[in-house]
Amino acid sequence: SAQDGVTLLMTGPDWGPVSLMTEISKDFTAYAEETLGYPVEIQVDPAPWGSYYERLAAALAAGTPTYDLFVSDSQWVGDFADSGHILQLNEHADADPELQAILDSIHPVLRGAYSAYPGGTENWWGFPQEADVQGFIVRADLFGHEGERAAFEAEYGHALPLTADDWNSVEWKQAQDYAEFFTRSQGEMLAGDELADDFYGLSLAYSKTYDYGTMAWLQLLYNWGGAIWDWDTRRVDGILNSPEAVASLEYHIDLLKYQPPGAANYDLDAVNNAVAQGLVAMACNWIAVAPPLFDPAVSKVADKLMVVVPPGHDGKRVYNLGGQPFVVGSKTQHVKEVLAYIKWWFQPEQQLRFARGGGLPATTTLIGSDEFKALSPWTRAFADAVPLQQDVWKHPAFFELLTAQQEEFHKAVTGSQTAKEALDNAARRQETILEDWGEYD
Amino acid sequence: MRDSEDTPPRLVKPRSAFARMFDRRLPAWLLAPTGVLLVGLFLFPLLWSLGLSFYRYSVLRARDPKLIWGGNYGSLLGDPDIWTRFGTTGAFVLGAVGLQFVLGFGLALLLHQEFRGRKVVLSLLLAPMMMAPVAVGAFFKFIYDPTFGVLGFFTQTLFGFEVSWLERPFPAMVAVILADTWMWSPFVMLLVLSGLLAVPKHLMEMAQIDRAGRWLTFRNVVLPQIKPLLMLAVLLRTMEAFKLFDTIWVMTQGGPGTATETLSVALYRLGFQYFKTGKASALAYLMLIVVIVLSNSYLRLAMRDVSAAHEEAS
Amino acid sequence: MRDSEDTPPRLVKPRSAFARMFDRRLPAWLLAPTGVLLVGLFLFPLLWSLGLSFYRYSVLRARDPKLIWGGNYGSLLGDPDIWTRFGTTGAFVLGAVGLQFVLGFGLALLLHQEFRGRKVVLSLLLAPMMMAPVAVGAFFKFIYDPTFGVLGFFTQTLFGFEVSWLERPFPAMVAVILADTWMWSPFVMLLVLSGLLAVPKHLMEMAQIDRAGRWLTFRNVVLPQIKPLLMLAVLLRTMEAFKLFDTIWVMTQGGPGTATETLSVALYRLGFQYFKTGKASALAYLMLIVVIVLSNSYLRLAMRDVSAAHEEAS
Amino acid sequence: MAEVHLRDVAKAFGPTQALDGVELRVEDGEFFCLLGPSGVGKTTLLRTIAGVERPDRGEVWIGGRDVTHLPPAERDVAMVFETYALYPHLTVWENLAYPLRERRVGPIDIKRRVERTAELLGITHTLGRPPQTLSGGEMQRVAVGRAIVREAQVYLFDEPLSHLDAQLREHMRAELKRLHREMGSTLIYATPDQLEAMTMPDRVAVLRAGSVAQCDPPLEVYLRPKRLFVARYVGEPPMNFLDADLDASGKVKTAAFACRTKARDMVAGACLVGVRPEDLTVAPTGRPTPPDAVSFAAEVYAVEMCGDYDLVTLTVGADHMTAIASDHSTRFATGQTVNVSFASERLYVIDPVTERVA
Amino acid sequence: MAEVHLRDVAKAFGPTQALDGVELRVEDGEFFCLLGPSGVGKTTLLRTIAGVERPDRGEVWIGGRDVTHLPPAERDVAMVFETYALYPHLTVWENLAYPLRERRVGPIDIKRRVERTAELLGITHTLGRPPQTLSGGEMQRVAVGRAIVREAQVYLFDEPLSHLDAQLREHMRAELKRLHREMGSTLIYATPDQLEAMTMPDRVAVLRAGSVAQCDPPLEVYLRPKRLFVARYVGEPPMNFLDADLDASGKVKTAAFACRTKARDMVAGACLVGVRPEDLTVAPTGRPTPPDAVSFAAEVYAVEMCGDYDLVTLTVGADHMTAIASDHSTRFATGQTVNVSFASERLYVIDPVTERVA
Ligand SMILES: Nc1ncnc2c1ncn2[C@@H]1O[C@H](COP(=O)(O)OP(=O)(O)OP(=O)(O)O)[C@@H](O)[C@H]1O
Ligand SMILES: Nc1ncnc2c1ncn2[C@@H]1O[C@H](COP(=O)(O)OP(=O)(O)OP(=O)(O)O)[C@@H](O)[C@H]1O
Ligand SMILES: [Mg+2]
Ligand SMILES: [Mg+2]
Repeated sequence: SAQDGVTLLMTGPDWGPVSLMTEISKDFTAYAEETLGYPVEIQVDPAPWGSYYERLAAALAAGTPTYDLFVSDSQWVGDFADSGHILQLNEHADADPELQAILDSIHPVLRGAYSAYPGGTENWWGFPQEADVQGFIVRADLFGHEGERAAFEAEYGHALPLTADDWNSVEWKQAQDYAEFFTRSQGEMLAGDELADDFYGLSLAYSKTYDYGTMAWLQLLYNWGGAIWDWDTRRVDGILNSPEAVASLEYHIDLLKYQPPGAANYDLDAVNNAVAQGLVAMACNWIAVAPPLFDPAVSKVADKLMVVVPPGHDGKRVYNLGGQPFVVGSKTQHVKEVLAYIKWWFQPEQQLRFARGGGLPATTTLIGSDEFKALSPWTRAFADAVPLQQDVWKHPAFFELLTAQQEEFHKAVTGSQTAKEALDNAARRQETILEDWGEYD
Repeated sequence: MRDSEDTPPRLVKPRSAFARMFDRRLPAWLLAPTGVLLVGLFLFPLLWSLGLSFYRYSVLRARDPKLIWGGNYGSLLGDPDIWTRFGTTGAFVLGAVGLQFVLGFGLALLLHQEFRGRKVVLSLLLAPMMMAPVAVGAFFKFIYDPTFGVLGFFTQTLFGFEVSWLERPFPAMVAVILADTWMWSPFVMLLVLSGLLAVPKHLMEMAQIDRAGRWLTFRNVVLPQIKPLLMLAVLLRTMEAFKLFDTIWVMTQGGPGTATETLSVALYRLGFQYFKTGKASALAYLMLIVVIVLSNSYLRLAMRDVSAAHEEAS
Repeated sequence: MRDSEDTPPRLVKPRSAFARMFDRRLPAWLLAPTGVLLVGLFLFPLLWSLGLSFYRYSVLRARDPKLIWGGNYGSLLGDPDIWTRFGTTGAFVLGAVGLQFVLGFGLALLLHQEFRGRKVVLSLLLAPMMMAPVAVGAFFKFIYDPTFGVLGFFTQTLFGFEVSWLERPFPAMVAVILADTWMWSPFVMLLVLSGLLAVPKHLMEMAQIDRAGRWLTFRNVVLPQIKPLLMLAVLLRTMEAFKLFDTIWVMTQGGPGTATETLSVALYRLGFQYFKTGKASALAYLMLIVVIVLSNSYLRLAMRDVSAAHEEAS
Repeated sequence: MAEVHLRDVAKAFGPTQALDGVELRVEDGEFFCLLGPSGVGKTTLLRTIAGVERPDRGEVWIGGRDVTHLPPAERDVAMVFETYALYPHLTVWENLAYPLRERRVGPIDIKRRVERTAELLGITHTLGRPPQTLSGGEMQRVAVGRAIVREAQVYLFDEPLSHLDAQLREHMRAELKRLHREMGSTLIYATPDQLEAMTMPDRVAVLRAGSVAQCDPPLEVYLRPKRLFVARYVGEPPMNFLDADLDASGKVKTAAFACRTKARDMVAGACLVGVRPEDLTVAPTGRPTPPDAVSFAAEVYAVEMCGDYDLVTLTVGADHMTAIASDHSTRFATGQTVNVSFASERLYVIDPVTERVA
Repeated sequence: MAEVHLRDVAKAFGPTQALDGVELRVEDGEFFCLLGPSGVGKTTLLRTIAGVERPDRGEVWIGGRDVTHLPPAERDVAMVFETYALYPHLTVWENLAYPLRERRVGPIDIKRRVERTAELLGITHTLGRPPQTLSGGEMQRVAVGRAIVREAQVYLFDEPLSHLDAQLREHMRAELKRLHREMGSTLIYATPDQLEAMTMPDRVAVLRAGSVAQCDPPLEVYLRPKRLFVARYVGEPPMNFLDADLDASGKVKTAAFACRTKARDMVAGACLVGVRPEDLTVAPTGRPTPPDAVSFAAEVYAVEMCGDYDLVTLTVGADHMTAIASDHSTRFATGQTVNVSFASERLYVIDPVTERVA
């Protein structure tokens, strides 16, 4: 019976934010005992990001194990909502002002991305677990090295950015100069030392795994003025393969020349690894995975990094939205306990602990606070980027759309077709998929 | 011979139930139902999943299955991508099985010789096929890694350049084929070795006296003996290569681009990423048909040879 | 016979390069390096990954690998969970291989008879082993589903109750074993069938005239002939069962609890969930040692038998 | 009751008609021999009786039962295969015990029978060995042992002594006859060896191209062959044949001699006459010939010494004849003119068209 | 130059000493025969010469080369195996052509040779068939064909005619002799058959338990056996042996007769005397015996008719003796008392200890 205690089974990707949540949630047991009268334990069963969707979806399809709540990448919410695997929360929010207050406290951009489906409606399906955005991880030591700065300015006629504010106005044109400047061969000098290995200017994820490659490129697509589809008609052809989009992809692929060998298959870990090994001067990655880079046990350059917002283009600055909500499994027997947990989790103390530990919170007040911005090397960039985020599809067919996108993208990246061909093909395939889903009926 | 002093024959010890079971000639009407039942049990899941392939159905999206008959098959066969996957799969199967055949054969011939440490080498050579394919994929991915990989180090040291194995379509296919070859050549070797051990000694002696060259001896004495096992090895390897998933998935996820995207990868995507269960079943059955056609040709050849080879003495 | 009118022997047509290649006796100093190279190429990745198992290392974390010698092995062997996994794996392997042996044998005996439609049944029976293990896992998971599953429907209709196959430890193990059996019994059948076809006709005739019962004939005439192939089948199946991952993973993910958490599931968790690369390598090598020990015993038996069986005629 | 009766049995292997309408009745308890050159169908016939070969046509009856469609196990026959096949995975002991195993014979009896059989065949030293380590003759004896170790209604022996030496063969022939007498079973024995066919059986069937040319007691076959084929085939060295003319009174006339015969019911005209080498007496010219013997002069062409007799080849007109000279006291030289004589009743007259022997 | 020389060759299979110090010199171009009962080591000896069996001890020389450690291919021998093994996957034609294939013989020559050989052996009708469809005799002839189709320094034949009938055998013997003469190669022929061993070879080696008991021309072996074993083994029916006493003057005395011999250098005392059945003349009592023949009376125990001669078993005191009566004009009845005579030089005296024949 409930009095003996309840275990809430949860799953999420196997990475920092989830293990942090797991850690913090241990304290919920005692809180539950206090408020509900019996202990509630949160048991988390994580899976690697690369195969997380397959595992989660397979479990949902089979109905075993029954997850009471789980982390869902924001794009998946649509599919899970339509398939009835997750619980719509409006009823509970309506009945419980406390819940409604929590919803209201979330930054509107993030609420639209993580809680609402379909986008723009007030149908609530989840709460942010980890907010996320792409950031630029740069080697402050190199950018601040006097010799390098002088050399750069002499060669390129503009200065290397030094502060976060400087970076807020950097555009890709300039960033490319930095990348070129810092790409050096073994034996050359870098910041006064002779290089034992080749050194590279930049590292981005291009991997075919899951959405890694596409997500890194979307950043550029948006800044170049492109879009993934027409949000109203859901037409892809002519949008995804617009001249701007093609230009952005060509540019994106061109950047490979400043990156380590094998970069075409770099996933999030590989990008991080390149940074941690001191192999690159700049890298673009989800801020959520950045915290370990500041851990000397993991990173050779832990004390030499800073996280800034990624560059813009032609005066435009849009950032690619990441992050995940956690949602309530529709088969849960413990709605009460789950809701209690959510309310506990969104208490400011818990949110602050989460942020302190390296998590990225979603409440407007916390994000906006100066305390938060100064909390860790990456919080300032995050806070700056949040309002400028752009979401992707949340369509039930998203995995098919994504696979089409990823396959064509990766073909272009690995040189089997041009950027134009890639986007034409992707657009064609995505329209076929959407047609199959009855989008154009 | 009549044993005149014999006491009348008697049952000395009760024969075991097992012996009696085999002894009694089961009448056809008793044997047939057992057989039908047994076969039925094996066929049922097959037919059931075949049924699934005629529906539009997703295990993830709990809508009622809808009977669309050949719809899934039609849309699959109409999809040019599937044909490309067939091509990729064919290339992989041909390359991998061909290489395994050649290397397995070579290893078997080598290990058929007597030399010191032969048994140890044999055990070691069998190790790859005993490893989990996922682990093999991971190892090889690491070996091919341009930055940290061992292979890159070698080619760099020896030839002064690195091959970006997993970044270009052709080398990636080669890389995947090599990993599978590493894992499964010893399997071909094992079967060929069994065949080699079965070559009758007196035929080898005859060939020696005939002063038949290696090649003639091989073709006329050795090959006919090992042919059935060789065919079996090729058949099994073809079947396995056709459905190989883990190694490819871990190493390339079908990439770069779609260079190593085989049918089994496509099947995985359909079934476990898009959760189009009915369509995935249909693809599984299409693959099955291809493999059955392939293996039936093999099987017919192999079995004919086996029976021919052993009617030797009447 | 001296052919007195013979023109002096002459080379009538140039012999193919291939024939000459096999013909020429390769000197040992030429053959040996080729062999060593070939074997070396196969052993290198093995040894390299063995090396990995002596390090504390994770592909995810950028820390340099640290040589800890037997550290990984020590911590694995000291972990009672690993021993439980060994037990679970043993139970699975025994159950699955045993059942496959029995059913494969039975099917082979059945299909060795002549009957109408034999070839069709044979092809159909081979279908399961041609299917992707992931797909088989998915099918069976569905078959066992207590609510929608076909099996539940049957037991419900026939016996009035449902077995929650995947929710209780013992039934879950049985369920996983049955799925693997379904898939691989035909493999045993195929090899046994090849063996049956190789039984010399004249021996069967002798046994018939001797009025030897089925059991005697079977034991003394048939069994010695098919034994090598049977051993091979068991060996291969044991190896495969030992490392079976996909089917179990899809069906139960090692659950309920840890009831079907075999070593390969544990290996997957170590290597791909916890990314403890070094430790995973160590576990892979522990498994390898067990399989090598098992298979070596098998192999020795099988090969001895093969060579004995075929020295028949001198 | 185990007489074996074949009715119009035929068996073809592709284009080869191995058996071509064989009619044969082997009496219960008879020692019966199949004699014929290689490839004539002896093995096929035995295999058909055993039931391991199905005839294309005709019936096989054993002990009054039509067994044509019965499996070998239900025919109660024991057989020695020509290839002396043994179970390769069993020792010689086990090979011998095998036919007894399923007959509910007790282990003590099995042991006794196996050992007795082995002793009889002189293979006791091989009992513990696997068959592939035996010499040819040893293997063949084990194969024979496998048949005689057990009781059967009909024993079938396919050239069982071919790899044995003269003395062992002699011994085995005697043993087989003794066993046959003791058991009273029917025994059918195929051999290409005339000595065996002449000394052992009650009756012998001479086969020719898949059918029975003559079926009679051995001496009868030797003394009164009914067909040219039999006359030519039986007898070693073979019978001499000469072209002759037969007149209506039964008198034949060859280039060398003329003589009166009993062939009175034959069509007069060209015919063939035959006389066996051992029926010819060769003597130096001038020696007296027995009365009522036909005699003529011939020239010695060659003399071959064969141990206990000499084989003399003679030139008679344009033909050659062979004669056996077993009188060691007289030696002949090549080119010598000799006197050849034979008893006129030892002359065979053969119709060249029907190939019947008068 | 292809004489074959075996020096102290020994070979054991486990406890069985198959060859036990064989010394043998076969001259270049000789037709040589190995004669011996089953299991005596004939096959092992041939296999050792061919090189498919390695001797435990001793040397094999062929054509002046020590080939003990050379593989069969380098010895240039052709061999007919006792089991007449053929390549099961090739047709008879291909089986015959096989030994020629690697010898750079042109296809036209191959065709000619194969067809000629097949014709010679009477197996032309089987050329297109696989070996497993042949009859025993056909298979054996193909095996012989495989050896004679090609040229070799040394031909090894292991009981090559055992499955053939008398006439075919006769024919084959003649052919083998002719071939041997034409080719001038060395030919070694193992057989348990005395007739073959007596009629074909230049010399014959009688084997006993893995070593050579006597090695001489056939007639010599027959007429002058050097050992009791040879005397007993050669001759069909075998020699009669009687216990006797030898005195210093070389006179022997048995229960039935006494006679003077040339055995002067032997130790006086108990000995064995032997006389061949074919040297005994049996006559009704009262008939005159040749001068200087030893004669005695005996009782007829049994008479066996063997076609061209009668085998008469006689009771002589406590012993039995066999005699051959080839005179058809006289028939003997059981119990009849007859007069037996033989020429005294046809009596063999044997030392019972050394088993030497005087
Ligand atoms: N592989 C073997 N293992 C054990 N003993 C063997 C083997 N081969 C032959 N022998 C024994 O060696 C002895 C000689 O055998 P071999 O085959 O040379 O005889 P053989 O003279 O050819 O006899 P046969 O006339 O019967 O063919 C026999 O006693 C035989 O049992
Ligand atoms: N399986 C077969 N396929 C084709 N022809 C066959 C087969 N078996 C036998 N024959 C042919 O049938 C004929 C008779 O064969 P069979 O074996 O009965 O002869 P046989 O009298 O036993 O001869 P042998 O004395 O040589 O053993 C032969 O010409 C043989 O080639
Ligand atoms: Mg025959
Ligand atoms: Mg022999």
